[in-house]
Amino acid sequence: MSDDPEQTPQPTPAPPREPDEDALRLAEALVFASAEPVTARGLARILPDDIDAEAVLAALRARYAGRGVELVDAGNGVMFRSALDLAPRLRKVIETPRRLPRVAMETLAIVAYHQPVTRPEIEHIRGTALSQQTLESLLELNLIAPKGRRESPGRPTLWGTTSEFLTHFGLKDLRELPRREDLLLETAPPKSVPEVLPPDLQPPSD
Amino acid sequence: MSDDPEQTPQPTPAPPREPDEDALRLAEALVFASAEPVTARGLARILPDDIDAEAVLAALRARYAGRGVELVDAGNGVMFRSALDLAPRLRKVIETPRRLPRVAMETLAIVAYHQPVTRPEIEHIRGTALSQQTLESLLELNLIAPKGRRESPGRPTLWGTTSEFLTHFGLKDLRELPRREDLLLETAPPKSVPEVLPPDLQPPSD
Amino acid sequence: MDLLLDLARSQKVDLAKISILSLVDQFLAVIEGAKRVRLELAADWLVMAAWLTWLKSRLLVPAAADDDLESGQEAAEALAARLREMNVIRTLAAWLNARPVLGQDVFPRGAPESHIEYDRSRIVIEAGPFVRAYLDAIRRGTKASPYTPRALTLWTVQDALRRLADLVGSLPDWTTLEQFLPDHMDSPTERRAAMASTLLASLEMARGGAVRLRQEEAFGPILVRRGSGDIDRPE
Repeated sequence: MSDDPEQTPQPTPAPPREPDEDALRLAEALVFASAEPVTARGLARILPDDIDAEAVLAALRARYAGRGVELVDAGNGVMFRSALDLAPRLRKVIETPRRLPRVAMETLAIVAYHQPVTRPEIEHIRGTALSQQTLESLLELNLIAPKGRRESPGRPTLWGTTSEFLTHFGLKDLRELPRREDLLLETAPPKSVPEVLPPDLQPPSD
Repeated sequence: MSDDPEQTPQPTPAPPREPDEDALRLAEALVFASAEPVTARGLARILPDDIDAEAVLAALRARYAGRGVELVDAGNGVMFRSALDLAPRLRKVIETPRRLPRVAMETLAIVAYHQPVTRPEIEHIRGTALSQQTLESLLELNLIAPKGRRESPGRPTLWGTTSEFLTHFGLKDLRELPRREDLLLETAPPKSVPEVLPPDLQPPSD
Repeated sequence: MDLLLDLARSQKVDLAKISILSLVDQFLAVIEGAKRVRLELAADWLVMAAWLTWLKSRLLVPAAADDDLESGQEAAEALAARLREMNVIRTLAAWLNARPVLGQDVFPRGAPESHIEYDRSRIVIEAGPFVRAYLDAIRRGTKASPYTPRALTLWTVQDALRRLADLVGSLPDWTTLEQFLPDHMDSPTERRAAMASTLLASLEMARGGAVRLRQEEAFGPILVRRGSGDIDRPE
């Protein structure tokens, strides 16, 4: 049942052997079980030699398209995730961590664009001190990580984004981030900043 | 495309309303994303009122039957588990070899250099009593073995190293052990030791 | 900086065109709002606004000194650049937030399974620690036991006399002295000592005529033969 041509487009030149049901089951189990993205290479290790792992993942992705759980790219591999449209109903019964506050999101954006970057540089760009709380919340979620030190006076720690950062935002790699030039052209303010008074200065709503 | 009749037999009696694809997707996503087993009651909370949660779970179970991941009972709910028959192929064995505790290492080293050697001799060389446990652990690991008895009062057991010891150490031969002379550079060799050294551990006399 | 950005954005103009009037209005609005919000943030805003006002005045009033004007323009440009940068950052932050965020909008497997098995059955013996352990053991042992000189089991002259007396009668012809050394003399020290003792014993017996000695050349082998005299057996 896995050889439905509609479900298994083969964009690549014909692989040595068509992915069979056994290979699909194995890939399904591996990706399902893993908390981390699974790479084609990781899958290839447990597949028979004459089966192309990429083709198996493509077939698996097709099989799950439109279902409650979907196969998506994450980092340099793939992982299963619940479908986006189900989120409002799932949130009713699944605990979700608080969203990152705006300050943390901006700090993360600075790190993403300027990495590797030091804390003083982050503070310079935002024009305000980086709070311990913000740094720790990003570290705790493993979204940023120290990436060595800059060889300059004081040898400040350099920060960069992690592979969890990619996974967290469903990115394949950093190149998927919008280009700076494109953002510079964008003049319309994002809807999260509607008023003159920044959210920080708004009376706490919760 | 997921309503393949082959994949979704409906074994249950007709519920108020047939579980539809939407209900199945939701159930699939919920069971997938939950850290705990999902009960029919838990599922019912986010399903439309006129759909029987039990029937949805039954349909979901049928859909996953024979696949790489299956819906199984756990506690009083259900969860996804990778198919049992795939476990051996998914298993990834990571070798984390142990190190010997210090006392065992010292004892082993003395046996290696002074074999055949009795327990009192080992104690004399180490300058401290040897616990039965240490000796037994080395025996159990098959690193040392009895090599006859000394023809002296009490006929004490003589101990020597095994071929397993050489294997673990990556040695072909006991003569490949570092020479005592190369080890004891700064201190004069202890007077109590040399004559115990077996001939094959003597430095080559040429 | 956030505040400046908001300000600049709300004006939809660049700094050079900031209206002092609207700035003052917002000034007042913030002071009004300060009653309800965290004071230090409001204070931040006031500092920013004051700086902005200064900057604006610099741009408006032709400066007495050229470098003053220049620094005013430079500062304005630097500020504008930073505002642009911050705008980029904010847009990116919003872009990221709009993505399906894991754990918020899309959910990963709640109960991942681990098929990793740790095999701790193997033990590893590394040469370094092994050798160190040996040295430590030896050192501790040497320290713990008092030094006792080993009693040497040397072949005495008495031993040699006895052995010579036993053997010399059974040998009809000249025999080298080494033949009379005891067996199992492994250590060179013991061997030399036994040789010396045997030589002394043979000289003693030759004095009584029990044996005859002969040496062909200096350092040559010493030959022994039964003499005519009686053999005194030592007790």
